[in-house]
Amino acid sequence: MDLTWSPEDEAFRAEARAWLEANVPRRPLPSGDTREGFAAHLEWERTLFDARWAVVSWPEEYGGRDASIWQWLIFEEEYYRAGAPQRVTQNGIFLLAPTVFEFGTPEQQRRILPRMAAARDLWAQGWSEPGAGSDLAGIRSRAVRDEAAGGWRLTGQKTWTTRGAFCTHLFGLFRTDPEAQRHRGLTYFLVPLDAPGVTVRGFERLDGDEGFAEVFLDDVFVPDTDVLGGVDRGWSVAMATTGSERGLTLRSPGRFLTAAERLLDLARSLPDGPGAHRDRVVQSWIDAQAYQLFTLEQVTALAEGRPAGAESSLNKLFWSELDIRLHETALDLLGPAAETDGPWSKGFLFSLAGPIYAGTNEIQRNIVAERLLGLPRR
Amino acid sequence: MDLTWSPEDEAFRAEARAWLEANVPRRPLPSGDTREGFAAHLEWERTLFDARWAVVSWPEEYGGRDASIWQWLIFEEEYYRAGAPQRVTQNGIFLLAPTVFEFGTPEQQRRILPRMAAARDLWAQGWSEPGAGSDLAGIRSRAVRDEAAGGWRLTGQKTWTTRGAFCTHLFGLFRTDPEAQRHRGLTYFLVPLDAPGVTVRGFERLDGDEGFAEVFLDDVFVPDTDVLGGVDRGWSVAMATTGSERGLTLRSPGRFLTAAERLLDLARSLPDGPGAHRDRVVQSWIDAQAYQLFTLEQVTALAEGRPAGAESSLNKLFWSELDIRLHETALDLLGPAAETDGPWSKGFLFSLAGPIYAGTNEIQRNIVAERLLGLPRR
Amino acid sequence: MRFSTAENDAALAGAVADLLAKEAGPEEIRAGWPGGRSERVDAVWRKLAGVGVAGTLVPEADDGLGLDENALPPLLTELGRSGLPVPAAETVAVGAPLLAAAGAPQLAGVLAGDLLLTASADPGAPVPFGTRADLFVLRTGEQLRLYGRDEVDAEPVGSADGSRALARVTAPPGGGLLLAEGPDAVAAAWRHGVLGTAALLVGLGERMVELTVAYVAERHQFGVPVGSFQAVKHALADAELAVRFARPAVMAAGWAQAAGDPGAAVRTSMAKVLASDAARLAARTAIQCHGAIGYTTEYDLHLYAKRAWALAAAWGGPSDHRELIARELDLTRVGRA
Amino acid sequence: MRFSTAENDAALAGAVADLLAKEAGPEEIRAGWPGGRSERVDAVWRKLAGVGVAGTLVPEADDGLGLDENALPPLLTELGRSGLPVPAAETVAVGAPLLAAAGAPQLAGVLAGDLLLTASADPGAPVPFGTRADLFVLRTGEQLRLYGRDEVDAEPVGSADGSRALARVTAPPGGGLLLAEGPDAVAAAWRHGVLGTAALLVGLGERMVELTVAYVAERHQFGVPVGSFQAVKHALADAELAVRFARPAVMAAGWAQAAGDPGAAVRTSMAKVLASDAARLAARTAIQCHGAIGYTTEYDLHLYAKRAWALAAAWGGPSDHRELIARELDLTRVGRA
Repeated sequence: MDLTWSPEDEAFRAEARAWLEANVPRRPLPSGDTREGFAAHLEWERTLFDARWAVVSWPEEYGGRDASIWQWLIFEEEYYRAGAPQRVTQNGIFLLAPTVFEFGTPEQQRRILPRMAAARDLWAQGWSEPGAGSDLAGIRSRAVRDEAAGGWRLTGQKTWTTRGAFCTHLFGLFRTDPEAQRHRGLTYFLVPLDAPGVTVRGFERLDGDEGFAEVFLDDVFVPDTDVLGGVDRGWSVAMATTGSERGLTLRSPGRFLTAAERLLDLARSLPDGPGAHRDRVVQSWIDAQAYQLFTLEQVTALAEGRPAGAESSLNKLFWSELDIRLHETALDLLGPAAETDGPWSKGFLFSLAGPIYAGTNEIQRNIVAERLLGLPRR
Repeated sequence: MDLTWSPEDEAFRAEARAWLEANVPRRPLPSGDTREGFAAHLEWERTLFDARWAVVSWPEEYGGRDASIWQWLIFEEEYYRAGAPQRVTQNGIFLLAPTVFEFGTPEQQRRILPRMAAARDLWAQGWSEPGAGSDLAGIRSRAVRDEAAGGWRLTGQKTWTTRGAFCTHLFGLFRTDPEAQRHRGLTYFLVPLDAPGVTVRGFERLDGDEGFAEVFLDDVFVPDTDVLGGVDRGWSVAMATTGSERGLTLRSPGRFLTAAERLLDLARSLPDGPGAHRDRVVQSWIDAQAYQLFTLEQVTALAEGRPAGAESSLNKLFWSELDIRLHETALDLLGPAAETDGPWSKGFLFSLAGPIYAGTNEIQRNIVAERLLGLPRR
Repeated sequence: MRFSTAENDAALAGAVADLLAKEAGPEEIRAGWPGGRSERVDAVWRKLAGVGVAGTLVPEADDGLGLDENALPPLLTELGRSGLPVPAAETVAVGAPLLAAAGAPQLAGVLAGDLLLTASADPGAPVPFGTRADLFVLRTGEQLRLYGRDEVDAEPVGSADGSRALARVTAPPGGGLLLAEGPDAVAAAWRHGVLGTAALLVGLGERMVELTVAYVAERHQFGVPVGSFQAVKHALADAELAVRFARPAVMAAGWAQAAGDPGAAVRTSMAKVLASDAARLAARTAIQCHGAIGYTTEYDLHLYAKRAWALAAAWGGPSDHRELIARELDLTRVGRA
Repeated sequence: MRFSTAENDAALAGAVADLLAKEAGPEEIRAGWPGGRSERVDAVWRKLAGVGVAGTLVPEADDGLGLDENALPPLLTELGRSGLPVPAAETVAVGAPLLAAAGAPQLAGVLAGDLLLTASADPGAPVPFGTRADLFVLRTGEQLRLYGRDEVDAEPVGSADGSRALARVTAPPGGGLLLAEGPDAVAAAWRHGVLGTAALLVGLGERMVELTVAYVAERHQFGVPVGSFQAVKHALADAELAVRFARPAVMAAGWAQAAGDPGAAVRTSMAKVLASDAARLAARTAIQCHGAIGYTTEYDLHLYAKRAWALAAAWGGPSDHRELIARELDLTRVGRA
């Protein structure tokens, strides 16, 4: 056990902190899930990229710093601590990129990753369909072979596409073998949203932002070079990505450590203090710390070559429920003032999505029970 | 809406209160789930019976007072308020008797009910078997026809028989048609525990009392006159009884109102008051009140001829979880002192059985979801 | 002893339920949001006034229905379940009876549904329907006073539930019309507001459970209805349990107020605690069981959930009311850390 | 940064786990109950002493293993999961290092497992293993003193966990041997006790989840394994989640104590909160998922559950430790009702 940082890591932290202090916009940007806010966020993404903070853990050739996973954690801590803007590029960087690194051809990696890091291509995820939410195997959007043109013709509908109305590209699964059952016969495609036949319609989330879109595809041509990881192999390719969506890369401890500090500030700022909610305030802080410690143990295991596997379901369950409890506590501290629009109210609404997306918490509990505990599947 | 009691009901309450104040033993009896405590409780049962308080809602000819269901509720409130002893006859009076009233022949009623009320016959329930807990349909104990002797020969094993080691009789289900599937082919039998072939072995519950027994039956003869409700009709006959086990008759509000008052007394008695647990103390009190109000609404419906049905599952869920929360709160108030043996510690252990017996709370939630809300069975 | 709604009260609630089922569709319940056509809400409110809703607690001599507080739980539960964005508790439970008692001339317009009346007992807090109301019952010190729109300054304030039309309202302290005075009158009006809000929350809770049951019975995943999964069943059973136990507590609070029972304050607080917690649990469960669609504004669920969150915190949140009960139960006697 | 048990510490815990797997069967863990053959427990304790357990924190110069507090979490987690009724936290974490530091002559007997040593930092509270211990570390004011059995009066007190052998112990204030003095020394001993107990609770939680997983995979109802019901799966997943998140918090508390980190007190309290709540949840879940058999004393589960309830409340319950953290976080500054 050694919970101190090396001098190199401390130096990295100091550099990140100094840069963020100098560069994070003084006033919060408008929400990145609105049209004008998205533009402001794009500008910030390019500032990050120019200073090589956009993708710290990536190789230098793609715009990264070859930072270790520890340094990635440190950067995230500092990023949230500085109150820096939401990452509107995150679905590309955190969900698609790991898959491109693992399954992409060298040509795909060179073509996709630098533009993604620079926020020139903006990637939206196309997992869900009206009939296929948590059950990805129910996907019905299909891709038909166009041998002559050397590619595929995609038709169908994707929904709950985060920031889909503002993005330039979509990644998602399509059924290439109509005869195959459920998980089989799916292929992972990369689709430019300006391709002929694509229609994108934005719609509102619970918190009032136009954060979702439906994407309609009508006979959209995609060349073979935009198949990721092989035809009919989409399920296993996608699973690698959902693993990283659930796990570390989606919700770093820094986010909750910062939220817990804000909760403490709120409680201290009230004339009567936290009152009857004091235990809940303390517990939220404890849980944020516990999440960090659990993550440090996990990262140690990863760094030493022991893969996390189904344990990422534990992360997802813990952070998503912590996030809701923490915001509920804040709203109770605020009392009737909670109703008036504000960051806590907005954050609460956002937190409610946590147990739903990236595999509902019901599914995560199934995974914990079946894969970690070994209970029978039925 | 009228939440006041009629003069007759108030007079009934005054009579009950006065009698209980004069007659309830000054010191608590030893636990009725131990051998010596059971004897002391039997004496109390006979005192109750002699004063016609043993079965207030039964007809006078069986030792009751023909009291209304409202008066039964009042009596229960006063009974708990007075700190009167646990009713060791309750499995007979509250579980078997309603079935005898509904399905018994006049001969059975005359033979069984007065002796039950007088605590001369002591009835144990024989539902569970080692392989059949919440799933009564899994019962394997069997009854084979003995035409010559005019009865049945019972063989098998019953378990979790409350106070079985101290009782004189058992009621339970046995499989009379070995070909029939699951719920079919079961018959409801009444079995004297001193019959040849019966062996009873007591064993300890979590709280250390010998409150359970296993009952082994080896070719035990039971005459036709001890079949309740008809051969192969045991399932529907038993369901009537489990309904009353779950519902009102098992846990009257008086029990929780008294427990909540004791919790308030405990909280007030502490040098620093309830401290961080104050909200939980208040909530326990609120929930006990809520349970009473829910019950009053239900009893109004019953009194006006609208049957409760699956709603009794709501009662069971609410009181069993309230009971645990209330005791947990008390133990937290006591802090390390909770560990030393005492009524709260014992009550906590007892409360943990609430969500298990009389149909687990998992099953009750299924019933609420499927029968009250109409969700699909799967 | 009879724990059951009287025929009169049930008949009013039934008539209102029928009217709302016909008149308050998704378009009406969305029309109260900023930019929406709020005149559609006003039209429904006027029809409800036609049934006598606004005058429920107003004496018959003043053209009201002359009912007592027993009528509020069933009536406001129906208004809550409809989701219609109107100042139901503020008008029916709080404002109209005060105007009647004070002989305020504006009463007729309120009873007809022509004048929109709101109320707030929490000085300084944003006033619901403050941007839309014609009349304001506001508390200053131990007085309740009535102001017209022209007499106050109403600055709009955002709310998660946009149809609450919140405003920060400032009124001249001595101005307006004195409606009632003294701690007892203020406390009685407060209890009316709490009771009405608790009943609205029960209705919201019921509606969210119903919407969710219908959705999960229909929606299929993994080849079966989502509602056939035990996790979904149990979550909904728990929400149903909470709502079903809140309901009689709200009825009992109505009775205690009508009967002048000495326990009325505690019963009312208890009703608000149970109804607030039940509606919050129902909202959380409904959103989770719906999955992604529950997280969008195109689907109706969010209208009920946001209302529930707002009302759970209004007229005293659950912990405020537990605090009040703790005082009554003599649990705050001793100091503690 | 490396969040992983060092080889030395892991080796000790592994050796102890192997020994307990062989030596601490159901008979041994029941032998500590009143009327049981407690000499069977003593025999296992002596074997553990042979591996060096009692001297984990005792310097090598004093015949101990010379390890630091990083060794406590893995070691005491194993002792906790075994269910063996021994004063593990009291001897290994609290008592033995104090005896070593004070040069107490009884140390050798403790390290050999011949003298049973217990400790209590809570004057007046019942002392665990008070009816069985040969040596008592007791706090009076800001002093920690060592008493022999002859020097104290130990009156047995009942406990839900009969093998805790509780006694109310009175000792002559000035008597015995002074082991340590001053608020820092008392606080350090307290933190050792809290840490050790938290680790025991993690082990108990793990064991209860394992027992339950095995049972529900085996037990059939309604024609399928009970463990295939989603309600059972999800309840166990939640218990597992709580236990898994408590574990690293306990490890971090051990590290903070060993490193002399200024956050050691908060980290230790945090570990106790998480471990206590996790063990309680595991106990509740285990009993519920077992059904009736979990509610009997013939089956082993109750041994672990009762220990968990006792230890969750010992060395400060969760709300005591949240209170301590609240002070550190400056949340108790202002007065409140």
